[in-house]
Amino acid sequence: MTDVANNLSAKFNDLWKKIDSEISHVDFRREEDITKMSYSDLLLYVKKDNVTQFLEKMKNNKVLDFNYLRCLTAIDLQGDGIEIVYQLYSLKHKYNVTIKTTLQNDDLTIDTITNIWRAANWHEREVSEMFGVTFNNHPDPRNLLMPEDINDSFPLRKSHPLAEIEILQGEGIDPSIVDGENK
Amino acid sequence: MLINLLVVNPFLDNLLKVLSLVGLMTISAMSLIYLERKIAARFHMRLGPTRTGPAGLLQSVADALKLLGKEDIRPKSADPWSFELAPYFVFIPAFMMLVTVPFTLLLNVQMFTLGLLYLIAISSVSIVGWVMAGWGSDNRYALIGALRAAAQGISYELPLVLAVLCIAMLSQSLNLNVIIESQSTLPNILFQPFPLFLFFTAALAEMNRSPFDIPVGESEVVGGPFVEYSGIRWSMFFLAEYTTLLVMSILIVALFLGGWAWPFGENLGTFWQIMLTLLKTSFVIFIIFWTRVSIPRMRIDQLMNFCWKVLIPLAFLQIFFNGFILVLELPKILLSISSIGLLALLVVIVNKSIQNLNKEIVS
Amino acid sequence: MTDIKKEIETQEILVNMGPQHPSTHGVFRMVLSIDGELITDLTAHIGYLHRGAEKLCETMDYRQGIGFMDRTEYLANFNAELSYVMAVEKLMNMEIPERAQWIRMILVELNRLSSHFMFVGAFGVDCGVFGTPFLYSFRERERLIDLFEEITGDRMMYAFFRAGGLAWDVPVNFESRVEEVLLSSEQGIKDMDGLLTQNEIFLARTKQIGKIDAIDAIDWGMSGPSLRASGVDYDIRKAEPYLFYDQIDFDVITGKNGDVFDRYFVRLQEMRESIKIIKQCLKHLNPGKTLAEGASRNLRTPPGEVYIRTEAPRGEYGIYLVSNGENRPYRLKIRSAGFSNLQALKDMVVGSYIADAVVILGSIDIVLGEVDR
Amino acid sequence: MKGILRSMGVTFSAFLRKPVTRPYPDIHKKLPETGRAFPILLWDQSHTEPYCTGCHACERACPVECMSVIMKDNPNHINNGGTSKRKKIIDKFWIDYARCMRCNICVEACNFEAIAMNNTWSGHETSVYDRKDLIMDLPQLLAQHRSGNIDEWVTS
Repeated sequence: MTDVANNLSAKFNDLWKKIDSEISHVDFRREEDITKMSYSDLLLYVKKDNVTQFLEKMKNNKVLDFNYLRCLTAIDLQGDGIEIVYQLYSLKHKYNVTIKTTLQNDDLTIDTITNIWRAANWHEREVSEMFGVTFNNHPDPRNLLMPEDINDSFPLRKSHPLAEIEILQGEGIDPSIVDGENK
Repeated sequence: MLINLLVVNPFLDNLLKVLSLVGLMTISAMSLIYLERKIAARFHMRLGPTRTGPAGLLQSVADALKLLGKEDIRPKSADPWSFELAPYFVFIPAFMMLVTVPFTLLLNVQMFTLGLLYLIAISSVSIVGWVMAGWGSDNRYALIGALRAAAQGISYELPLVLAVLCIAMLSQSLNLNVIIESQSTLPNILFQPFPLFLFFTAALAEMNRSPFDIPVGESEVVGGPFVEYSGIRWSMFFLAEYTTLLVMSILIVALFLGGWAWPFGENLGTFWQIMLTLLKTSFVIFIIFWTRVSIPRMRIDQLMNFCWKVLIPLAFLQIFFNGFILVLELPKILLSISSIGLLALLVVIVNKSIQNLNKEIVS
Repeated sequence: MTDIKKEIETQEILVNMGPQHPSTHGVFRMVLSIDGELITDLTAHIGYLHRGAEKLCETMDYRQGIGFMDRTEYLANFNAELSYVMAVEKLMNMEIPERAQWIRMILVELNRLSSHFMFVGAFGVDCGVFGTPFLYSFRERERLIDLFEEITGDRMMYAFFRAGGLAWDVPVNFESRVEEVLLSSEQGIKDMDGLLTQNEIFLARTKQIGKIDAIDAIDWGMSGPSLRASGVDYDIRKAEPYLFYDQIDFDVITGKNGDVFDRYFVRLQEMRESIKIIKQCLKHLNPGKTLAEGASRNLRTPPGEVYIRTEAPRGEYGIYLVSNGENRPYRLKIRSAGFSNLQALKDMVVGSYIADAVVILGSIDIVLGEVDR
Repeated sequence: MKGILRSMGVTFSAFLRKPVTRPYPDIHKKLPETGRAFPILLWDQSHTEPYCTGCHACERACPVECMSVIMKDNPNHINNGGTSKRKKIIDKFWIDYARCMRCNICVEACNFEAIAMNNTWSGHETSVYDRKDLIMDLPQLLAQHRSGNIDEWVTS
């Protein structure tokens, strides 16, 4: 186990050094806690204001060449705001990196990255309707999965309750139908 | 008494014949539907209908009863006149085509001297019905389907006529019985394989059957002009479709395969003539079913290109060769050679165009 | 001479294709604006099958979630289960018995076969063959599903993988049954190949249609065979091997043009590769345990997060799992391949004919359960 | 043209092969012994009572909440003059077959091996006119194993 962890951290260190040297003028930091590290992915935290700039550099830099946006999603941290997670991949160098940025609850807006990767389009729409995050300058900010008239509830937030389902069996049902002995 | 009446009264005689034709049309359409389901099932390695009657024989009857019992729905926004009348415009021409079809030498409703011309003329009337159905339904799929049907029907009328023309040149007549009699020793397929291909393709397109079922393509326009029809009106379209299938197959048999004459000559009894016609027709129909289960649908622009750029020029070439050979009274083997040459040319053209598709890929 | 190229004034009409349409492969709706037969614009509407699988899984413990993975990707259930189960195992840092791994690999590849059979059949019908490819491929898929039923007890919703291994061991005659099924699958592939691949009309319908080049495909985040058809050599089984894919010899099939034909042909060839993989896996199958030691019934993962991606038949099936130390996921994100592939549809369809739209949609092989989740 | 002929050859060879489908309601496919239909309860023949003690384990493990369990004191317990060692026993049990997703988790959760997935009764042919008819109660759940009409694989 320790071997694997050491190998991983060595791999991450290489990538980290590369990113660190290539991208300047942007404030970002690395997640140092190895238990929180995602499997074979380096985890970076970027300030919200810098995230578009940072991602653009990650994509357009010739050395890094992160040209593939795997996934874009969000995590509701309840009191601590909402985390937006970007998973990038470099098809050329086979690097993975996970980038996170935190939005405070009083300001749930962030710039869109659809102009960097078109793949972000539907992912951002999904995050927007499910978490109530507004993506500035998004080309098509309609609801994606939910009906178009639902704009005030955000199902994937932790505060959103799961709908009560009606349990038909058990004591809740007319015993004359259920109870075999009375039949 | 009855026979006397029939002989003296041509009106009653014809009425009886027409009524029996209606019966024939219904029965043949129903059995064709059953056969198509059974044969397609075997091509799919399925069993097909088995539950209604022995081996599912009554399936078509059950379907017909179900369709009769269904409510005849008309969409609110449909154009009532064209919606209601469209099935008749499709049904009646199909029925009228049966009138002059040559089952045997003697047993026909009416054998016209210009029977072939009549058939070709009548067969194109149904396009009006298709367009009416598409327009009247007030449905966009129906409209697209109807316009496709119109474009396709009008285009493929030409190769159909040209193929028929080749045969007419050969037998010097438009009377179907004369054409068949002229083939009593050797069928036309030996002299004119290319017009046979032409006629077969054009007939498939006329009938809107695969691979030319573009107007009704289920995966694209969901049934085309018939989207909004239900019950008896829809079954009229269906009946017309299968009647046309029957007529076109008999026509192919009559024009190219020697009808009831070849290979036993004209003196065969009526019963055996019917049997011979039926046998050859079943063979043609089987091939039509077979193509349906094997070949994908073409696209409308490819269809048009194929018709106008390939089939029609080649058809004109065939007519030119035929005229040349017949006027100069050259040996008949030259007809076969020219026709086979044209067929080979067609294959070369098709292969070339597919290769071009591949070439673009490499570049 | 008059100008024959003068444009006739036409009117664009909107055609609503779906949610009820025979060839939208589920409840997908696209609004096409057409000019004659040409498509000028497309708006895709999804979400008709949205069941909130992610939210549901956040309320259930890890084992209960497996059943829901089956129901998102319902044509490649084993692949979906595998991603989820691997995510939990990675968080737990679990050692999986070797036999379980090999069986997983065989099942996943068999599932890829059955899923691709489904694709080829449905695609043939989209092209307009009257049911034949569909029936031929279902003939083979049926045999595969019979085998799955013998192993797991269910025909579609297997719920067979567990964090730590398998729910139970496979039947005794597993190997001979797999070989039997592979033999018939080979015949099925041969049939489909003969029926479609060289047919001139099929070629005319599929070549040079719905082209998307490598750069666009990567930009749209496409994955799986749809991406490889554009010539990108990216297969997660090779790029980041999981299970024992690094011990197995197989080729990554790529296309050249990224047109509809390539997407079809890549899948057809991939089926042959799958058979090759399974045959190699069978040789490694030794008796042993199928469930890990520490796999207790109610798992509690340490806090942490993990993003697992596996190569499902439609492409990258990713599970992003965030745990806060409870026995259930804190946040579960399913990154489905169909979702990203479907985005690129507009690029491919605009400018082609109505008939092509159907074929192009068929060629990217979406499963709406996976797109909507 | 060659390709079209090849396709037609493939379909024709299929035409000559034997059909693979069965006339379904007449001929049923034999279900495999691992077959997994709906859950049923097992009957302890030696003590003439169900194995189930009503411990709620399956109810809690069920992802779709299709089960309801009520337990009671066992009248057949040794202390009460009976033969059984079970202190508690199942009083009422309902499974809503319409809601059950046949995931096998209840079987894995059960500590007494009292519940099993049926493999004789073809669950896919269940059809009723009222959805409430799919809610099975205790006698219905026990009936099959009590009459001994079950395959060995289920209980082993």
